[in-house]
Amino acid sequence: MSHVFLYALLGVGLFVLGLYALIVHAHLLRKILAINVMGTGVFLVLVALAGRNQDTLPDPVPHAMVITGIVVAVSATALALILMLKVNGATGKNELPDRDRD
Amino acid sequence: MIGDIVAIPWVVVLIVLPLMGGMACFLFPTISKSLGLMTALAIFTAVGGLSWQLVEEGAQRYAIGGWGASLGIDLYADGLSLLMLVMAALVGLGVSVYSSGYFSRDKANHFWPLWLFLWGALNALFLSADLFNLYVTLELLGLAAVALVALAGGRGALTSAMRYLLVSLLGSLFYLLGVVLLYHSFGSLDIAILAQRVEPSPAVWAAVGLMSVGLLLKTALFPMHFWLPAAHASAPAPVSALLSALVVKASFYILLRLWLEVFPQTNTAFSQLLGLLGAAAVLWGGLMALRQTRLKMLIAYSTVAQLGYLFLAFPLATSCAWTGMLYLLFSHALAKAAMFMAAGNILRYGGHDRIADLDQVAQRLPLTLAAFSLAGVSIMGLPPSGGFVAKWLLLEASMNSGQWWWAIVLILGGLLAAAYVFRVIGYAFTQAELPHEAGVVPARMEWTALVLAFVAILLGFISPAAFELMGIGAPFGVGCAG
Amino acid sequence: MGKINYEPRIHAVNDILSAFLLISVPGLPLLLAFPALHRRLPWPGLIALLPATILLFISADIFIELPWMLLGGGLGIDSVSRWWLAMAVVTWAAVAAFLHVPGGRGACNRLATLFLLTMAGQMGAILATDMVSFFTFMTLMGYAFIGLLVADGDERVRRAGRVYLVLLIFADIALLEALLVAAASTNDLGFAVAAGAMTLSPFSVLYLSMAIAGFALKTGVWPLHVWLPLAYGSARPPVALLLWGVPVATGLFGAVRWLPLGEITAPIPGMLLQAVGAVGILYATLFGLMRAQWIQLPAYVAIIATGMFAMGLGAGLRDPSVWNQYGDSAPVFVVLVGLGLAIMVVGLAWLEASGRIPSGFRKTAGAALWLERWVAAVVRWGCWLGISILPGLRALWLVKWGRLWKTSVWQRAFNAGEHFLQRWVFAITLFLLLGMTFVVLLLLDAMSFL
Amino acid sequence: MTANGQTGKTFRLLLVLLLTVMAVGLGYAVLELHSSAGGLSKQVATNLEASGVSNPVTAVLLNFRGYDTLLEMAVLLVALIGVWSLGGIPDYRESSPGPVLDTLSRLLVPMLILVAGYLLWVGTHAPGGAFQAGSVLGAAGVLLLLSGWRLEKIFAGLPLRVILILGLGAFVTAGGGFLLIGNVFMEYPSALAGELILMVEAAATLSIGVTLAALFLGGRPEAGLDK
Amino acid sequence: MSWDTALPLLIVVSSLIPGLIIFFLAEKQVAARITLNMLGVLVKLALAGVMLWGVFHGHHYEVRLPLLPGLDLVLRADRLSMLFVTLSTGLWFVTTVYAIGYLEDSPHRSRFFGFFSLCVTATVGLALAGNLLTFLLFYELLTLVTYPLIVHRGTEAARLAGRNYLIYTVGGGALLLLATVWLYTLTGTLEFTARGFLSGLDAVHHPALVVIFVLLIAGLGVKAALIPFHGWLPQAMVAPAPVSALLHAVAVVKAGAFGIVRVIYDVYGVEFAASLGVTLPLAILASVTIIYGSLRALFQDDLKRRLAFSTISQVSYIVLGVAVAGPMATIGGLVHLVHQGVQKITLFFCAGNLAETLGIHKISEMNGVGRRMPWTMAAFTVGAFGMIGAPPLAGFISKWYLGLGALDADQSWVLIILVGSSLLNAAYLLPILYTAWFKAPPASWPAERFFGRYETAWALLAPPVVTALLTLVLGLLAFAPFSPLEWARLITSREFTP
Repeated sequence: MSHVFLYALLGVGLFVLGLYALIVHAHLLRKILAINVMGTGVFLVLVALAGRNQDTLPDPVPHAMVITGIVVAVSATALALILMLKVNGATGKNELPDRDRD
Repeated sequence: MIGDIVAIPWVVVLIVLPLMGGMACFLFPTISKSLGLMTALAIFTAVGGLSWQLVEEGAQRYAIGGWGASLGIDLYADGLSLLMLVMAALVGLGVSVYSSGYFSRDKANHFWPLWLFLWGALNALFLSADLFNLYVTLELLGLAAVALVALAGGRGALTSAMRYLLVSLLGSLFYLLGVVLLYHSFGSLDIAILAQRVEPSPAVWAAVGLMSVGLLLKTALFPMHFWLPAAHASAPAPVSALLSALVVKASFYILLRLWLEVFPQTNTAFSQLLGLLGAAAVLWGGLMALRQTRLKMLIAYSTVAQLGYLFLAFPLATSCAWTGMLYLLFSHALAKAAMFMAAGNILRYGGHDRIADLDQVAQRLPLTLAAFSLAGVSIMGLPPSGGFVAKWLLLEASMNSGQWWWAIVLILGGLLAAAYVFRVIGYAFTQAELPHEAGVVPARMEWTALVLAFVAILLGFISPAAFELMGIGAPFGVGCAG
Repeated sequence: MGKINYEPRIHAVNDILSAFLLISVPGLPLLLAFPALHRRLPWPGLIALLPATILLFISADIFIELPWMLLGGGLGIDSVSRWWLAMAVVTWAAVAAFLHVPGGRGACNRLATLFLLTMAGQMGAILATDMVSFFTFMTLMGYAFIGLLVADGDERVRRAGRVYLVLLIFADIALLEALLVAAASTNDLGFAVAAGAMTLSPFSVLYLSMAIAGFALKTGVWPLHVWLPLAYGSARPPVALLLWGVPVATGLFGAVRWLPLGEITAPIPGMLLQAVGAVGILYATLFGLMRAQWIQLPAYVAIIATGMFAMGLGAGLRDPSVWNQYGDSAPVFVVLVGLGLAIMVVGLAWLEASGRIPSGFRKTAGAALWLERWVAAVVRWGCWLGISILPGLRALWLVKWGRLWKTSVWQRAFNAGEHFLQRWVFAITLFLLLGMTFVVLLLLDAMSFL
Repeated sequence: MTANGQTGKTFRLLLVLLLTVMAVGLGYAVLELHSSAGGLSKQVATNLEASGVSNPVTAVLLNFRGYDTLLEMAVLLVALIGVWSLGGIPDYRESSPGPVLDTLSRLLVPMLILVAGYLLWVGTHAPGGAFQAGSVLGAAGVLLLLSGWRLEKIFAGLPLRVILILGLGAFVTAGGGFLLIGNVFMEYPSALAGELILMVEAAATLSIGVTLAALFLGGRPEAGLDK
Repeated sequence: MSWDTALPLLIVVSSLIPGLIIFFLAEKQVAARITLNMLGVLVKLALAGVMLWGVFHGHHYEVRLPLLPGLDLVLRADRLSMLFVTLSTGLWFVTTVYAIGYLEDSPHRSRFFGFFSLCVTATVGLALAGNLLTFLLFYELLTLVTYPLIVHRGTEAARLAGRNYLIYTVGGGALLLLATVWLYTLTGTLEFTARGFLSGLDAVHHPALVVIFVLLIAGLGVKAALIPFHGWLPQAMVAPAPVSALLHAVAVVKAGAFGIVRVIYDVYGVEFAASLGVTLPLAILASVTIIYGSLRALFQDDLKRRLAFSTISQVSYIVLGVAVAGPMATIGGLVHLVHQGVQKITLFFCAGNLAETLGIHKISEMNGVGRRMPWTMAAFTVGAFGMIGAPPLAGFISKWYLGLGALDADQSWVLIILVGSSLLNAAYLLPILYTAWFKAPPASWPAERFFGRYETAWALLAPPVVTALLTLVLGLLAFAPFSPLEWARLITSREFTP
């Protein structure tokens, strides 16, 4: 059991924590943040486990994957934030309505 | 000459073309409509080329950059991918033509690049053999789709787009975590290689669970369909069409690939659960559709129901069932696209889509009504239509496997579908009390819907040939002949 | 149906001519029944009678086969039917003279059409050589005659018509049954063979009872006589003249043709017939002659005559030899009764016209209308069964169903369900739950592998 | 969402329970991973020579799995188009940047651009590369925007869009170009690979930087122009 | 593609193409529409004639198109199918003429005639279907294309009638589909074969076959309006008269009855079905339907409703005939397929004439209508007597053979049903005649229209007169070659001779 697994477990923890926040919080900004936390958790797991083989160099592929993932996350977050602003502009609230009315 | 056509790497062309088209549209908004239509045609042709290639040479594996799987990324095209690509091409061409009459100038500027990128994402997704690459395509698809939903503007569209985005991201993250676990278990992302290496372990169970759930969320299987109706109903009509027809199918496609190739050892309990959820979706979606007062919501719930059918194939798990299910997916795509387009026409003409007030609208738009009805025939699974062929195969599979209860679900689902489709058509025949203020519907919008619906019907007649194509590379075992 | 096994006899006229003649006997009246034709002719009734008259003067028995017609049949004339034909010609000629049909458009066209149709029916029935043809013509005659009876009549005539109609339908059904039974037993329904064949058939009792019942209904033998007094009491004199000559006489003719007289010993039906005949005579003399109006008298006479005829038939059935001996006198009897009745009717009409007897209609005895009441009861019964209960039940059920649908229970259930599903917390929790379930299922599966 | 607190509370409890189970399960799964199962590091090492760069991560990003990166540029672009499609720049309260921000940005922006260039160059053999460089460039842009700088209207149209698609365009051109002359898609001849990757990276850096800045702006810069 | 394979396709297409073109005609293009319609009709008639002649002389017309893996769309002309093809084509001709007259100046005629043609297309396809799948295909198609005709008027009542029609027929179609698939999984074939293809099946499957039979009959019984499934038919009378004629005589109801005949003969085989013990319950069901329909008809004042209930009763004769399972009864049932069609179409035409010319819809309004419209009522009278089964009309022939068949098959209880039904037929039809001919006409009719020379428009008058004459001719010349009776005997000879 190395520190690698500690990071990985931390990643799992972040993922679950983010999930909890995503579900529980109504505010859209919190939801978006929660998604980001979850993403970070996944990346952490991904990148931490890349180094679990002590003999060789850390696997570069997960690193590349994480970079790609981060860019994707950034793009998504940007879109989400703007969308949130627009939702706020249209409904006056930073929450999703409980249920769409006709 | 023929050899040249076969030699062209159509798989790459199919991915690059829409991306280039999207960039071009983005660069030159003023001519984006023509550029978009040209690209659509080109993609359509390319799919034709690919089919030819596949027929001539069998399933294709294409190593991007020449590196080959594990290290590099492979593209893989077999009958299953071809089916999805053809579906995307048909619906895509239809959506393109329809949109060229639908959007105002301002919206069109954004629609075209987004739509072409979405198409590119779809093609890339259907061709990818790499799990992480699939994640990227999935995200590209999701973001484009969300942006397209929001294009309608207004409260409903924005909130449902927001919800859609969150759900989409959540699903992708689940999927990604599964991919991570698989990669770290077996050191590869390639589906074919994983298929050889995979063996049961806690990480694999977790991965299967995570990926399945994530993808199911994106596929909107009951009870996780909560985001779908609003999103599909509030989007602009062509976007609704492509969301229902194509986008939800993309995540399902990944699920299917995983199920068929990576985790093929059949788990009866798991597949029964999927079947059960599918059945619940069929019934619940049908009932909810029946209760809607607005046309687009009705169609959206119909999508929920139809997606449920797809999962009925899992407990049956014979090649017959897979074939039937895929044919259903195919014909549903066409029919549903036609339906949403018809709804768009009605909305454009009458300014509303309240079912109870459809009278005059539908009588003045006979082509649209015809499109809706023909599409409805396929959705109901009445012969002769693609939906019927599919349902026939599924019924046959369920009868053959002795699991007759799925047959009953299929039949009930068909009845519910008939009920909600005819609910609309019934009102369309009534005489109008008050003349509505009529909007102008361009002829091409009517014709596109009709042609798509007609193709859905036509599928009922060409299934042997279609099955031949689908069977290339034997993605789900030997074909189903009787 | 097979060929009719009449032994061809020597014909006086050639085949084509005889065929033409035979067909035109019922055919001409049928043709003339079209208003467009008879409207343009003077005295269509008499013209229509011409072929029959000619036929009467040809002394030979002639037959033709018409295999294409209906179930295959034929027309012909023999010594028995000649009597009836003669009587029919005379009766129809008389009535045609009485019943003047004006030309041109008008309400009387209907009368003329019905008149000619009835005539065609009777002629055809008399000439028919097989059961099916006979039955066909007889049906035509029966329904057309009812039309003739009630056309332009008042409520009393209509009632007579209704009663007769009901009896007629029952009669036709009974005869159809008899026919079917016969057809099931033998391939040939020609009179020459069928009756004989029936004697050997296991169904002969059924056949006999059906045939007897059918003709009893048609001719108005005692308990089924109700319509006769009614009709005589209300029909116009020319039509009243037809009452014996057309339905009753043809019915009797049918009985002679259909029953295997002289070939079978059927004591029970025979005795039954005799008893019925006897009671009928008794009834008519006692009850009818005592209580009936003047104008109804011919009816009771007819009932007596029919009763007598029935007794004769009964005797013939009980003992074939009796029939073989005296059977030939049957036509004579019928013709004589017919003449007598005709004179009676004409006389009564004359008397009434000159005011010697009071016209009008006395209220009929209650017993006479039991049939009508029974029918009404059946209708009410059906009403009660078919309308009140069944639709009622259905309506009730529909209402319940509607309430079930409308009671917002379902609506609310669906709404709440969807609402529940659309709420973020619940939705995602379900989602998680599902994920757990998957993993657990996979786990279980993997453990079962081990 | 928390309107009915009672159900909310019960559900939250259930949720916590579920999540705990999930966390435990995932943790178990992670811990049970074979530590021996090697990744692709060996393969990367053996093929590094042919990739044209000596930094394994860059090699994976731009060559071995360059296709991922290509699509990812598309993701970035789509996000931007999505943002633009939602309308013009949101109505921020205009506040003039304070003197500190103003001075700092004047100082920092050139430096950031410099750093970005360095990161790009160094990426071929050491940690660094287009994304890192692009992010730094994007930060510079954000800083500029924060201090009230806006793009000239002339550049806000086609020129801006050209820069935005430059990254994706370069990828597609480089990848597809060789396709035309008979190679496999995105197969760089090893002689040219290093230069090609640098060029593509440069284009990508520019695009990423500008895209990030534009995303920050949150709307279409020429929206006002259209109206 | 040779002539023998082309002909079945052509005969289906000959109404499909005009139908599709008609959809795109404008309302005002009356001449073009009529021309197209009549062209289609005449071509179809001619082709049907050629085919009839060919089949009679032993030609084999068959076309196969692949439809599903292992299953083809088969159109094949055998004697039974020709019976139905000829019936529907012939009556379609008459109905088209009638419809042209009936719908003059009403809206949505292009739509109407388009669907009208499609309806016949479906019927002919269904008649020629060579396997159960093809049959199912056209059966469902028929449902779909009749729906717009039923709701044609666009009133709320029409919409509800259409809805109910669909509830019944789509449900029936679903049952049929289920049964078909089940059968296919059991046997691997669905090809209609003389004497059925199931008798060789293992005895283990016999209970399943019984269930399938029930499903099939339920599915087909909906269109044939067998008793628990008959509810749609009386409601559907809100449709225009030509549509009622179509529903009751040409297409829909007949399709159901025809399907039952097919199932019993060419899927199960009479003898095998009898050995499964399913024919007797079917015969009883048919009998109950006959009596129930007549009873209900007795109490309807609405003319078309009465006729609708009468159809329910009459169509079950066909089912009864085949369910009695003997050669004679089969002849009766099959020939009734044609005879009932001709008679009932006459009655509906006449009812339509009354409604169109005088605005009469109820029997109680028909007092003395015979004087105003003698031709129409004469035709009605012939039709009604045919229905009652009076000789020498067509209905007599059917009843004759049914009765004979019942005796032949030792099921004399059927005779009682026949008797009862004849009585009831008379009871609900004769009062109409009485009212029309012998009651005094009122001073004015509800909504009288005048059409010049004749009592009504010639296009309305000619069809019922023609079909009434046909009723007479079919009965009178029942033994002529090519008569329906002869044809039915030919069909039966295939099924029963050892």
